[in-house]
Amino acid sequence: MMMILGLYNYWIVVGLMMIGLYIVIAQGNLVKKIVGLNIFQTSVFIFYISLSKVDGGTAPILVDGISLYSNPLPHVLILTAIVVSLATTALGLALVVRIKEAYGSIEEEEIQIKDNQEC
Amino acid sequence: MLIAATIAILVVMALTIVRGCMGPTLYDRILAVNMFGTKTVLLISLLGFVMGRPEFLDIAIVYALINFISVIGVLRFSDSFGFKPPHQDKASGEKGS
Amino acid sequence: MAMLSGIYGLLSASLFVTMDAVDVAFTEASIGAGISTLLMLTTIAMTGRTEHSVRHKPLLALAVVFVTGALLIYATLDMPYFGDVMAPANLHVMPRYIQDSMAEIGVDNIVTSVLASYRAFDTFGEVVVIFTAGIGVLALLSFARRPEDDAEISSDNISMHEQNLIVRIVSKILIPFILLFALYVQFHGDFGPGGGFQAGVIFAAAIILYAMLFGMSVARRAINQTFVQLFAAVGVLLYGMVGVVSMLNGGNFLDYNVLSEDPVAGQHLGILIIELGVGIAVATVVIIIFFNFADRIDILKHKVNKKL
Amino acid sequence: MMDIALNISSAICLFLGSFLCLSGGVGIIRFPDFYTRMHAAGVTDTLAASMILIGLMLQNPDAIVISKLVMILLMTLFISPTTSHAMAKAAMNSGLLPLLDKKENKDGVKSS
Repeated sequence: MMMILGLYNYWIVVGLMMIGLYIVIAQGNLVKKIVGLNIFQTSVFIFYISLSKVDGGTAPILVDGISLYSNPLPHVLILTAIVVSLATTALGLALVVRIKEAYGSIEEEEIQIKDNQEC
Repeated sequence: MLIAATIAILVVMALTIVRGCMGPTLYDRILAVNMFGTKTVLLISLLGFVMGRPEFLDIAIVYALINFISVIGVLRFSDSFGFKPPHQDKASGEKGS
Repeated sequence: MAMLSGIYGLLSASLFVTMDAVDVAFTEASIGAGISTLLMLTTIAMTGRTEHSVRHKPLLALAVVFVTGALLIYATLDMPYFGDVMAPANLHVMPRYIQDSMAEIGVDNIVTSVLASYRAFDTFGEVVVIFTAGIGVLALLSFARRPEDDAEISSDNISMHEQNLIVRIVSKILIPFILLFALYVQFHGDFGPGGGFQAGVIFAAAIILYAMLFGMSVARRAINQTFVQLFAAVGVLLYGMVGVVSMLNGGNFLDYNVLSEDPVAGQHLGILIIELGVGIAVATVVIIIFFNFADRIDILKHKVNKKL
Repeated sequence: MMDIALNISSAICLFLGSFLCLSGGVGIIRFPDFYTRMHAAGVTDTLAASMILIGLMLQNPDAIVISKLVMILLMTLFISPTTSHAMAKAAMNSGLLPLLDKKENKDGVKSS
């Protein structure tokens, strides 16, 4: 029993990831799709950070008298990934704005209908 | 006592999330987000003390600032465009946050 | 909806705090909670709040999601336990970073030393990605401004901003503190949580607050956009230049040991300069992104007002 | 002796703060309309935050920690009333009326 419970962090991650995936697949609204992508991204962040947690460890800032720290490497990767996710989200939202201006809608279906009419 | 205060704040955060999901109007949701933010500031400073690493206070300061900025932004952008109730007839026709 | 995503950002940041990831929590606090929520809102303001989508075929999507989730959970059975010291991820480079980074880099915050020194090339790539995204937003959303539109918009804005006096005055008091705090975070990154990425975002947040409360045209006068765009490039170039200089001094690209007589002093100098470059690049890119989004809103609002 | 006094006073402050927090949480759920909820949130926020922060200040003698806590306290004192004011004003401007006595404005209440 103990060994199943020790894995709960991964289950939270999987749950969040699946919520994000469901939003991306099932929602037609482009802004909602981007929100879904964000949730998905955050689940990956949590996954990395939970990997770096060490029992009894503390934040990786060197202090006299403490020798057990969390793993700093995933922190670095995720730190940059968060900022990059901001940039990519902004780019995606900019694309959404342009799509709205060109098609008059941000619903996937309506955009497809308009596309089919044009060709 | 620190732990007790942390638990109390966690409970309050859960209550604000309930209000945020339920909230009949937009402003209820904004209120819930704002309250959630201030409680997070307290939670982070408490957690810093619980874990014995008061470096966390920097994050609490950032939170306080960013929370203010985002609430002001939410108010500014949710009012300013395409969300004006028809019965409102202010002289300027515009309203800010 | 977007509000809840703001809560989500706050929540995940506090989760990071509990998992000892101070720097990550710092970044997530400023980005996930603040800036990306704002961008979502600006987009929603532009595309309209109404939503008339019919949920189609949720069963298929649910099936896909459940199968994937079940497979992933099955895969987690092989994973190391939460908080396991002997997990494979914690055995390879981590002991070296923790034991040797003080002697090699001389910086208290291991995250900063890994970010800016051991993995500096990687971080350079990230900064270039952010810069490229800024250029992309600029290409997608910027437009030629006409001066007469500008004048009308600013008169719109003035009538609006006379109303919220209290918020404006309090923000006027707060903005210098925010800027000062951003500089503190920037230069204190060696000793505590912080660094260029966080400082850049906080700095940009202060300017975003100013722009929101005093109107875009005022903010545009205060913060020249050409200047900001120039500085985005300067930030990235500053980072790259450190690498080139260290090559000229006979080391590898971004090898700071050769920057000074003493390797540790060289590391300090290198980290300081590249963090500055990162901070400038991130701050300017976030400002560019926000200004372009907000300008779109102003123009759209203006068009609607004209039609009425 | 000094230590015990500090600990006790900090515990009292923390207890008061968490009690106020909880009452605010109950208020935000139980009150009937937006303005009363905002009252609950805004009023408790200010005092509860300052109580908890003062309680924390009493725990740690370190100067830099105390100065950071003072900064957070000052910011909460500035920010919390300002946001409350901004929210109330925005809600009022958008036509959200307070829920008054039911007989008085049967048709005036409009929950948007």
